[in-house]
Amino acid sequence: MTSVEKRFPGRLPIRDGKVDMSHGSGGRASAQLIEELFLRHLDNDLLRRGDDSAQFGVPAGRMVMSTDCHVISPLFFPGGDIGALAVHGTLNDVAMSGATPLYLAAGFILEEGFPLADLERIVAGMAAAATAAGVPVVTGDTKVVEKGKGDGVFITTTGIGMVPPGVEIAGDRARPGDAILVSGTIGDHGVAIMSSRENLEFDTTITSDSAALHTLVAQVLGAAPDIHCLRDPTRGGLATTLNELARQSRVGMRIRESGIPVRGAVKSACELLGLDPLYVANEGKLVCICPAPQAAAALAAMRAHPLGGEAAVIGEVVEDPHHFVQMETTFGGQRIVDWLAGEQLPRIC
Amino acid sequence: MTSVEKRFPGRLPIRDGKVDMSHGSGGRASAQLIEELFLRHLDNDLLRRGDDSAQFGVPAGRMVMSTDCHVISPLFFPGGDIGALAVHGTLNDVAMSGATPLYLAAGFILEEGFPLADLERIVAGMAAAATAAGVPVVTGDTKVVEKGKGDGVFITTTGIGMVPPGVEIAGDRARPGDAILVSGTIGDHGVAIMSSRENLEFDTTITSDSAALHTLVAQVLGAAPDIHCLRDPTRGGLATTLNELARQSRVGMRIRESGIPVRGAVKSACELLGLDPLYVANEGKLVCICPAPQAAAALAAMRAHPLGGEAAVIGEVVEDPHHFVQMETTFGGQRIVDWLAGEQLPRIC
Amino acid sequence: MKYIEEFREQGLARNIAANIAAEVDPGREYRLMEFCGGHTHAIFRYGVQDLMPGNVGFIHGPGCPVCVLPMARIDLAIRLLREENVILCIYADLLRVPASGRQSLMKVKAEGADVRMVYSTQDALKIARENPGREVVFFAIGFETTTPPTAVAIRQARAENLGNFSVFCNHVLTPAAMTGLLDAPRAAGEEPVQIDGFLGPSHVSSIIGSRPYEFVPERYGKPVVIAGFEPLDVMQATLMLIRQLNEGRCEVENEYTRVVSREGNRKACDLVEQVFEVREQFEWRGLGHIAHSALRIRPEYADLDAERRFAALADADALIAADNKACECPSILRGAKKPVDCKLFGNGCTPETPMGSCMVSSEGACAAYWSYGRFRQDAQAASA
Amino acid sequence: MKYIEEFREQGLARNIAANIAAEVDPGREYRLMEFCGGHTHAIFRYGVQDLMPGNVGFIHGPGCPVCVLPMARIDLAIRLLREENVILCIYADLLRVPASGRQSLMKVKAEGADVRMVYSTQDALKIARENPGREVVFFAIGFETTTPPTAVAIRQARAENLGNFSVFCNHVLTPAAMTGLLDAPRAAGEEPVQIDGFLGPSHVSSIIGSRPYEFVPERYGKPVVIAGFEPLDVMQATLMLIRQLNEGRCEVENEYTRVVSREGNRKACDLVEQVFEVREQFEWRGLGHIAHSALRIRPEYADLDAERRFAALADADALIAADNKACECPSILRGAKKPVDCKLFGNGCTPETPMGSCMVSSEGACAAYWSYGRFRQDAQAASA
Amino acid sequence: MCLAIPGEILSIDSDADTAVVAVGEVSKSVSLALVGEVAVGDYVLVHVGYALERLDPAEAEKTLALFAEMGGQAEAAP
Amino acid sequence: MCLAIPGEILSIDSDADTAVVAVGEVSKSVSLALVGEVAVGDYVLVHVGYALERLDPAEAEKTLALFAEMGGQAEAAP
Ligand code: SF4
Ligand code: SF4
Ligand SMILES: [Mg+2]
Ligand SMILES: [Mg+2]
Ligand SMILES: [Mg+2]
Ligand SMILES: [Mg+2]
Ligand SMILES: [Mg+2]
Ligand SMILES: [Mg+2]
Ligand SMILES: [Mg+2]
Ligand SMILES: [Mg+2]
Ligand SMILES: [Mg+2]
Ligand SMILES: [Mg+2]
Repeated sequence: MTSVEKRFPGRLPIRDGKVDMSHGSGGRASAQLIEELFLRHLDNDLLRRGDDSAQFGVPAGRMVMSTDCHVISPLFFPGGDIGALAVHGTLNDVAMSGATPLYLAAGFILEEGFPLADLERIVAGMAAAATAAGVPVVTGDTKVVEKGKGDGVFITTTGIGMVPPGVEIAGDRARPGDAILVSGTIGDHGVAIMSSRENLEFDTTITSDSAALHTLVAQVLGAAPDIHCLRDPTRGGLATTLNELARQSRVGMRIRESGIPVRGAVKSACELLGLDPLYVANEGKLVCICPAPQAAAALAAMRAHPLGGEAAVIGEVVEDPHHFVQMETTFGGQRIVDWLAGEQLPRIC
Repeated sequence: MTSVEKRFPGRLPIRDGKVDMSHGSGGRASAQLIEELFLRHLDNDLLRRGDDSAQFGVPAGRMVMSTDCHVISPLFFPGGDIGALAVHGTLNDVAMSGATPLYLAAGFILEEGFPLADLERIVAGMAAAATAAGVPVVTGDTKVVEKGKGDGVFITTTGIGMVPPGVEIAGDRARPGDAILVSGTIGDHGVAIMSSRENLEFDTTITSDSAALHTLVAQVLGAAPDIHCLRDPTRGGLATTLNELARQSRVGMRIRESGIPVRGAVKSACELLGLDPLYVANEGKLVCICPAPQAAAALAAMRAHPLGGEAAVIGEVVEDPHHFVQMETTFGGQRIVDWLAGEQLPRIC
Repeated sequence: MKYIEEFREQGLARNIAANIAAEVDPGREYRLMEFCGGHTHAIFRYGVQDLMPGNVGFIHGPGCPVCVLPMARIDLAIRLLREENVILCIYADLLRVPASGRQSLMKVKAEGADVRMVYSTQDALKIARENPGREVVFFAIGFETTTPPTAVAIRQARAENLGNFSVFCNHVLTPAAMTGLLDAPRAAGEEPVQIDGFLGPSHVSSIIGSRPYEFVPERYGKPVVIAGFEPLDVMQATLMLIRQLNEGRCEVENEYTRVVSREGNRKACDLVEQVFEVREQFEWRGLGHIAHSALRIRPEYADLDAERRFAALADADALIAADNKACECPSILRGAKKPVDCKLFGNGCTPETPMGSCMVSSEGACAAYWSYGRFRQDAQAASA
Repeated sequence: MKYIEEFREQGLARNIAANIAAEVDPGREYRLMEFCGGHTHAIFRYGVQDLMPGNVGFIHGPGCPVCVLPMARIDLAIRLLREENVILCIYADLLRVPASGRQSLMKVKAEGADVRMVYSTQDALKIARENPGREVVFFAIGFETTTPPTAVAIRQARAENLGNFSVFCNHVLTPAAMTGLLDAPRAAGEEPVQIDGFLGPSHVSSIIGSRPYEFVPERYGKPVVIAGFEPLDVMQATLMLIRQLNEGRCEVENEYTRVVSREGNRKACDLVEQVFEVREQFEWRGLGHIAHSALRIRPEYADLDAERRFAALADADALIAADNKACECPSILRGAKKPVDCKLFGNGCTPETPMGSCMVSSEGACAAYWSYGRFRQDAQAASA
Repeated sequence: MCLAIPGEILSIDSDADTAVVAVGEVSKSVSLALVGEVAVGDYVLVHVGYALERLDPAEAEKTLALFAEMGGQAEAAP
Repeated sequence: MCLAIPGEILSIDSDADTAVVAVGEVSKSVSLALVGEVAVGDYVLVHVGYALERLDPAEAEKTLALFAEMGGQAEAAP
């Protein structure tokens, strides 16, 4: 039966329009926003159905599920935007279990007054990241909060994936003697974000490392199937991730500062602001802990991947009832690499 | 090996403390918040592992996934809170495909300054709802935004579930001749929320209908396996849901106002505020569309369930190139029940 | 709900409909204007038209304060927000009313203007008390029904010495609008609208009584029946008008006797009288400038009058804003056209994207027609 | 990075360490106070202590402006936020400093106070320009290094006529602190702290030069070597102190000649002189009230002085806040105790939950000890 | 225009000049500033948080009786 | 205290009295209000957005040379 329904009275004013409360009301304005902005970019068979959930077939096996809220400022930064980041952040958490990511869900909380043009850039960024990763956004939700009760856009993504048989990766599996690897330079994302913050503005060529790591993980698992831990050192940086893993596995760690890859520009920016690259966020790097005999194979596999060219072995797991992460400094001394206290903020002293 | 590590220097000050930026930093303050507040209430084997994802076995079959952002005000209302609502809202979207929900993920966006005591009430509410529904929260994330960039708490939940073989439910399956049922009284949630909003305050015995509907769905599917559509009439109310389904299925609908169950107090509150119960939100009701011959069985199954005692057949699907939802009024006239324009707000005229 | 549900009872509706059907003269048309949006709403919401004989037609009048508010007044409120950084308290009905340049209070709010929705003038006072460092302006709209609560708030602010509160007054007077309406076609050089009689204001009359309409039969020769807003009230008043017309009577009758007296509410009228005075003239959307058709705040309360207080409103009277040319609201408000006669109806103009004020208020003729009546139009088109 | 990485080079460190090892007199102790938190940080961050012979020990001095700021000054800032509703601009270092009643600027910010973190005084001026309707106060802290940028901002505000900007001045003077430190034990009736010599301020001296420390060898008979903040600077200066002590010399030497002269930066000092004057006395955490140890804004700039501008700060000088009694910060800042001597260290007091200011700044002795040195304590405990 | 609704006075607070009014199964506090003497049990018309005017029950009965007058009864039968 | 870092002047804006200073691979605009004459290529110590003082390259060389003096060389060999 042909439809004579006129769906929407006019086109969504993406060029100069703003998000208003009606876009979150669940009524026709919501439907139009979804159809003319979200669906246009993220389009796929499952999302297009327009049901309140997505439906797909899964094989029997071990599934992983992960969720992350993205609340960054600024929303656009050198090397990415919150849309792409929301895809990478969650895909990586799924991948850190060794899983192949399958599908993503995305929830948007929009602040009244947010420019539709910016929203479109963000959704386009998300779509490009999802397409590049081969993992579609199959279901979503959009809410609008009053001006002053949000901050432009918050995006919560949830991902699911399947773990290949035989893979057993968890934060509590680090064992004394294991090797500790990172997949590349640390601190790039955090420095890129800070370089574009108002008041801090400095010039640098650093761009965020925001990237989806699941193909890197697959390649490493192919070469070194008995990996014990994988984790992406996001908020709180490498230092926090190592402390988390040490605590979960009830071990200590010893790393060598000289072995940790840090870009010159990241070092420079950290000197300027009084920060420590060990605590600066990454969005396209992983920490890998594996039995020492597999370290070389894992390292080679990482280096063979476009996202792992600067991978390095940075230390080893040790027994330690304090679960300390200790570091041999480039200077030859020893220090503790503790949890981050509070936020990393530019200091005067 | 015994651990001598002292995890946290003191206990989280839940009674009189407030959320601050360090709780979102990913450092030890974040870890303490998760351990002493979130984990204490939501505890289960998968969540306790503390990895960035949860891992579990799934059978082969059809899976559904759904996500919802919850941004309500007030956070506590007669009959519930945002924590319980975030569980019900997403479980219901999963259940509306006919699926048995399996697991939930929860992302919290907290505003700096939010009382930890309130957060605990909310997490307890979420835990109670998840336990009652038999669906655990297995993974999560917490971020903190600066004061004035959030609104207390936003919660995004994502749920997955498995669809039993043979069940085919989707928004585009309504066919002319199908019967339209609702599982109970409409408008309870929205009126309960409004009754506790500052400036509107009125007294009523109405409490939110917030509830998980998956057992009701299972019971109805047992009695009437060929259900075409299920949807929970949340934001925008029954009117919006019927319009959505009419549009998706490219049909029209005819309903009878006299057949729609509405509590007296909801009618009263709507008269007082100039609202229409058809557009007021529900959080524990569903619309069911099924072939007319199965309507009686579906209705009986609903009425036999504690959440469906006031279920009713309210109309039927018709051919209509305009996809109009038309209603025969209690007065004997005909009217269109259109999409909601903007928000439902108390009016003076 | 007592005094509500009895007045919506289907059996009684059929009875009144039968009475009307029995009494109408099949040889003539009955063109009745329901003055108020409340009537319009009841007619569409309950499908009253369906119960009427074919020769009884309703013409939707200008009795909706949102619909008749000229665009310039919204423009002024936006100016107040932008230039004076005030907290503007509004009834939610105003939020989506179109202003010049595709603006609305909703849009400027989305851009950061501090617009607060209130349910009552008491809420506006509360906001003023809670924000001593900010100027709080109440955007007062409404007919005689809604004016007394504004008067109470102004007197209360004075008594409390609430120095940061003021009122942007847009209260208008219904009897003057009836004059404007009956004179307008002549003034505009149009064909006079054929109106055989009026369903008179319901809640307005609870305040001012029925006496102020007596000039309508006297001067213009049109009968008036004050009618409640429940569907049975509308039907019974329709019957009463038909009877007047059939019997050749022409007077003000009162169907809504349970609330409306000839004298009205003296206490409320006195309060209004103390605080407000009649403006020389005021613009009504669709009806143009009508003499003595609106209220302003008396000089004794000048400090509470936003028009005197803020530079942004200094030339308030002079500001003219041009409505969308294709919008037929003016003719519709005069009863000269129907919503479907407007090219924009459903074609750019819908309740989500209103281009004229008649599409905003759920009591506006266009919105009522859109939300409740469209299928009739299509049915007609289909059968044509 | 030129002039940075060369001064952290491991080979050179081993060389200096060898020189020290070769030159120390094994028959004596060398108790050297590094005055600045910058030195403390370098010692812990790079593990300099590991490269020292057992009889060379560092005593951590009070040279961290966050650590020596008395709690009352944070209490005053909180009062300013709560009572005067100002925008308070701070360097992020201040955010977590404990105030009375378990408060901190971070906590009052979480409760809604408008605290903005700035990187530079220029950012504070910008905030004042962008918020003409609000009072914007810059919470100025720091030693002589950080004072000139505040002076620039005050002069700029005056030149721009920025009427809503003011400064809450907490700038302090390092030479006075050295006096206080050397006099304090006597004043407190304690055993005098055994200090054999000082690593003198680095960046402070870039402004004031090395001359202001000459009273230390002259009056107190302790050698001073001005030392840069890179680890090799600290080591070389340590060697220079050891040599003075071995040779019986007692003078001010300068290791940091690439930046520090005897005279300092005249232009910066003149600017400071124009805007500030010396206070009669000022409280230092740990050192008590020290005469002529801090700056206040000159009367010529009274309008830009938050202490004169806001009633909430009227009794600023009189306010005394009692530190947590168990906190050993005072003794640690005087070099009389080590962080591990404090019962609260790691036992309620950590960088996440600081109970004293020495745990807040990453240059504070307790924080440095916690973040970089704890394993040593445990190693010692294990071997004991 | 002028959404107003009849409600029954449940209680009166003379000091505040307000009353709690029941509209069906909900109740709300409204201002009495615009009406003269009212008593518990009276019905008043409520608009934007104010009682506008008393409702006269006897007149309401009369009006309902008018609706029921069966002038056109022949055609009204179902 | 007093986090300050040497950077090289890349360019000078005399009107604004600011300079763009490179610290390793990043650069930032800083105020020159506190220093006298400076030239492109000079190194200055940067603190809270201000150039505090010039750095003397010759003195830096001398200091590095001091570090390298091999008084205790016997024990320093690995
Ligand atoms: S449909 Fe819209 S544009 Fe046309 S008359 Fe009505 S309000 Fe005006
Ligand atoms: S450990 Fe904490 S309480 Fe103890 S001296 Fe240090 S800062 Fe004070
Ligand atoms: Mg995650
Ligand atoms: Mg993540
Ligand atoms: Mg992760
Ligand atoms: Mg949803
Ligand atoms: Mg904001
Ligand atoms: Mg959903
Ligand atoms: Mg939902
Ligand atoms: Mg749903
Ligand atoms: Mg996470
Ligand atoms: Mg808020």
